[in-house]
Amino acid sequence: MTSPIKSEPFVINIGPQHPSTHGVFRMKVTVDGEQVVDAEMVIGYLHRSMEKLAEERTYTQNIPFTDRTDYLSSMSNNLGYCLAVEKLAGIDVPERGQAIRVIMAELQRIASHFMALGAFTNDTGAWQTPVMWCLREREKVLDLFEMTSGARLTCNYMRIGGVAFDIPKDFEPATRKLIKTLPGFIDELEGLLSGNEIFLARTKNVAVIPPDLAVNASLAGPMLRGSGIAWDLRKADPYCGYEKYDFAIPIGYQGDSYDRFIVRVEELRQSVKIIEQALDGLPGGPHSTQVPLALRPPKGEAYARVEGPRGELGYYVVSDEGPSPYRFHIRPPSLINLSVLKEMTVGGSVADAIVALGSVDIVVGEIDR
Amino acid sequence: MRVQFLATDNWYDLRDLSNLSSAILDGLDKIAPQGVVYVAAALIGFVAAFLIFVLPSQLFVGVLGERKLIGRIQSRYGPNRVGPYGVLQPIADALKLLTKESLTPVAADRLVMYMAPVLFVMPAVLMWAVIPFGPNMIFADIPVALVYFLAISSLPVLASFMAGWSHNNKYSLFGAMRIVAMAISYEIPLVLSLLGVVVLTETLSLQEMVFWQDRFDIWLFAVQPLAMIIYFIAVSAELNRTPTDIAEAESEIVAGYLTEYSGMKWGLFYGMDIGYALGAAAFGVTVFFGGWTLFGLEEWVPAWMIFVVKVWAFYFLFIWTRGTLPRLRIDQLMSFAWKYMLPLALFNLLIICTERILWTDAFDGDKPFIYLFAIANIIFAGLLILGWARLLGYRPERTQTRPRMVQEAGGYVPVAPARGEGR
Amino acid sequence: MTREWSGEELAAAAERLVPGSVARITSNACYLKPETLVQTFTALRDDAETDFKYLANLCGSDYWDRFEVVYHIHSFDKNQIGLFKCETAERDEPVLPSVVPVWHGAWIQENETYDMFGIRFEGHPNLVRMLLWDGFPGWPLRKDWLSMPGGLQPGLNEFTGVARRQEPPVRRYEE
Amino acid sequence: MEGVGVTIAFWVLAALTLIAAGGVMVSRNLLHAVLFLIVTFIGIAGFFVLLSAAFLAMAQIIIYVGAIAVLILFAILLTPRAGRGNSETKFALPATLLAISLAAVFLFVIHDTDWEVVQEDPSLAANQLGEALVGTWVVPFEIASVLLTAALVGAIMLVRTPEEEAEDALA
Repeated sequence: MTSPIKSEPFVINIGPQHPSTHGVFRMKVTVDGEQVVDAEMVIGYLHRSMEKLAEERTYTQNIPFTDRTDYLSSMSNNLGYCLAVEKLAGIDVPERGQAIRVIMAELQRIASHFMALGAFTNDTGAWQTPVMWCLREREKVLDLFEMTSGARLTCNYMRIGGVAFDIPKDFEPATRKLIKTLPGFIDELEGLLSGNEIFLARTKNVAVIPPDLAVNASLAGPMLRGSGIAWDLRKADPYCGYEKYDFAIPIGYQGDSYDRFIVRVEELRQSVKIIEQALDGLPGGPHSTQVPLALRPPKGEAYARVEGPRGELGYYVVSDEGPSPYRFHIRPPSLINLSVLKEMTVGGSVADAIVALGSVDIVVGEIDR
Repeated sequence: MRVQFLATDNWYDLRDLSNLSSAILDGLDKIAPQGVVYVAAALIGFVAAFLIFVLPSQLFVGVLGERKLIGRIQSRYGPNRVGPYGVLQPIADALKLLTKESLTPVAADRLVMYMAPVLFVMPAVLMWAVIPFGPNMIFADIPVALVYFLAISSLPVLASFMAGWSHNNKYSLFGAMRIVAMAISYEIPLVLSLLGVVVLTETLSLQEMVFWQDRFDIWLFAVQPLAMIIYFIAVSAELNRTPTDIAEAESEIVAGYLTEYSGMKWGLFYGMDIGYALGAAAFGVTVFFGGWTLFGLEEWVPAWMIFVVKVWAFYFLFIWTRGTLPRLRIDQLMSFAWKYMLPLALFNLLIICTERILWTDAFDGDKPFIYLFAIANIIFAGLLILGWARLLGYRPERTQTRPRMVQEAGGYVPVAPARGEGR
Repeated sequence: MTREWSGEELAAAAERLVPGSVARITSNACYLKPETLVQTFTALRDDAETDFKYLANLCGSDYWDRFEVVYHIHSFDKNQIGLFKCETAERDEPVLPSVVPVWHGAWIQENETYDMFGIRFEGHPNLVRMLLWDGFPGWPLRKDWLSMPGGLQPGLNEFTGVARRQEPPVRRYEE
Repeated sequence: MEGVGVTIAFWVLAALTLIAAGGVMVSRNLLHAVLFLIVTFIGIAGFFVLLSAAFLAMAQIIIYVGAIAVLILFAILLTPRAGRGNSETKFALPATLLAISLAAVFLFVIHDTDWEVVQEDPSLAANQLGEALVGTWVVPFEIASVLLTAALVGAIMLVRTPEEEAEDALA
């Protein structure tokens, strides 16, 4: 019997400089013909060691660091850190501050999901049309951030004990106008893509993650909910008054890239609902409690978790009564969601590996910290 | 053939440019030695077909028009900085590409790498020899024009493969392998769909097909909608435009077989891609959309104007699909070609042959029955497309496009058993 | 609301499942012995009452005289979170058991902890430096690794600041 | 087709084809050999055009250049030692002697027989070719297609991987 056609596998670098790795992230893929045999990621290109730097700075000086880890959702990062320090120091935040924090976190989730959806459709090959539409809507959200915090991307808006300054007068009408137009656009985006046969063919049954693997591999956020696990920190462990708002958690069916896409699209709608309820019941009063700049929380440790756009964003802060934290650790959802990269990509084709990576929605700033 | 309104044969009658060219050639024939007239005829043909029509429409429709229209699809302006409304953008692009340094990787196969763009351009020019622009405005009315077009359209695949192979770069090798595999599997449905047209019009020459459509006052895409759809998909696969642009899928294999090219070598590939798209559009218009005729309008308006507008309209289809559709995977494309397009093309051929025999024997070729066949074919096309898809397991109603909503946070929520597992 | 277990409850659950596995207890955390770590965590994960199926966070920390690895583990159905720790006084070659057999997702966080602290996790499929390049001398997040004065200039492969190295203001962390 | 242009074209094409054929044998790199082969196919298509058999010329380009050359490329890519050159072998001398003797035999035969020259222009239209294929020569046409299908199925059977064969055992 003649030997079958044997093509030896070779390694290609979907390297740091590649149009669809969402930043400086390198994936070494061993390919046998068109099929992926092994995938291994090489990270660390953007490593600034925030955790070491944070030990040299005071608690308030660390807030800008949290903007720069996950530069697509700076509000959620600030919120997570401030909650951790408030839990450590036992500071409580006034009602208005908490409501503003909820509004900002949900607006940030909308902006980050727009970027995620756009980049994901770009990976499946739709020639930048959906990503342009999503970015056009994201600009409106960024204008709101610029109006309140002065910056579009790294807002540095939250402080320990509340928010830096109160929301300006014309923030509320602008947000209400945005909330009226957003659901229409979300339906249009869903119409363009969710029913599209080619998009379905490219994303259905691609990178399927069974529910038990999802839990065991400590995935989080849309990755977890895509596999059918109804876990959302805003419902399970409500912070900043989330128990006051009613919204639902979208969960997928079989945990493939398509489920993660429709979960993210549905989360956009839920965020719009939350913002609407938060804006209606916006209480008066101070926007933050006075906290001394040289804050010295009592000795001890605290771990606070926030439902960021990419999943459970945890901050573990240990204090030794010094002005700066003794130990500062960020739980990076993007990095831990990548622990199943090999299980997702092996067996599929190179095109599927790219779509799988896109469905994880990584931000390299958060992976490398 | 309808005689042109107030048809005068003197050279300044721009409605039929063949008078002008024959006047020049006759003048030259008197003064020049024996062989020079042939060379002059070839030059005039090249200048008229390629330099006057193809190159400008490549630049303005292909580069500028496409970028502006895709910009509009993506809710942004296309290029509007260079010149009024960005009109000079293509010229700026061309100059930029000309002045850019074209690199050659050390380990590349230099000879093959330099030859590839040349071999890619040559068929793009040859393709325009058989396309009729007007009643007698055709460069070479050879009786086998259709087969000539198919032969020429299989050459650029080789040039792309040479380009991909010679770069000695993994991404290029991927692109080369993909384009060759896809070109072979999409050539067969293309040939079969055109075969249906040949069976009906009993000729291989494009000019004859245009006269046939003019004589029976019906466009062939109405008579054979299925052939038209298969032609469009097969040609967009041959030219690897989205949704089938996997040879240079920028999100996976950076730029496929064009990764190592820069400067004018890449420019040639980019320009001639658009040239082939225009060629395929011109061919599609001639075969399926009645070439330069518009039910008698060609007596007043110059025929070649009608033809040019139709080509740009057909080219818009390519721009439209490129702006909206995502990209298919290589194995999906292969199975789509062999399991879906090929059977449909064979069914289409079967229907057309039976109609052909019915038409010539039972109704001895009179006109109204063509319209009857057209309606029947449109129904057949619809039935075939949907029926064959469902046979292959295409159940669109099974895919849930909305996630399940849960109020309480908790562990795994098992999926309620759906009616049956769709594909 | 997520119920945070206190140290005693955690220790009671651990003792109940694997007797003799608890090293010591603090107000909100329970220290486990390294020898029976994997066995305890497997029991905690599979036990119906604790149901700690989800490893939320795993990170190391350096308390001058000892290294500590912190495990925040979580249960979805019972919505409760527990804080376990495992410590080793070894300074030069700290070795702790890896929990990858219990939770698959731990491999990435253990790689990072090894990269930052130099804590070797035996039983780990491929313990390798992830964030920093392989030739990086030293473990950056250790307290005695100076980041500012005289620390390593990035890019150079040997310490330039070794000659000008002074002792840092010593801040002992008393229990 | 007569006239001085045609004879010039004939000699140019003949030279081109011969050089390309030589190139196929001589070139070190296997891919260059295939490219030279493609040039020979195009040269032969040119001869068909000169003989005013237009349909045959186009068919030649589609079949040989479009499909068979590409299949040869695939064959080269998939065989493991694709990049090997035509290295020297000790059979070089005997091979050239054999080639020369064969050429001599061909030349003598061509020179010796008196070709019966057809006077009128044999313009072979496509539909005549079609009718001939399906009319008078339908039997060889069908046998050829059956043979090709058998060859195709045989090729697939040869290259099956062990797992696929195992499946047969189960079925």
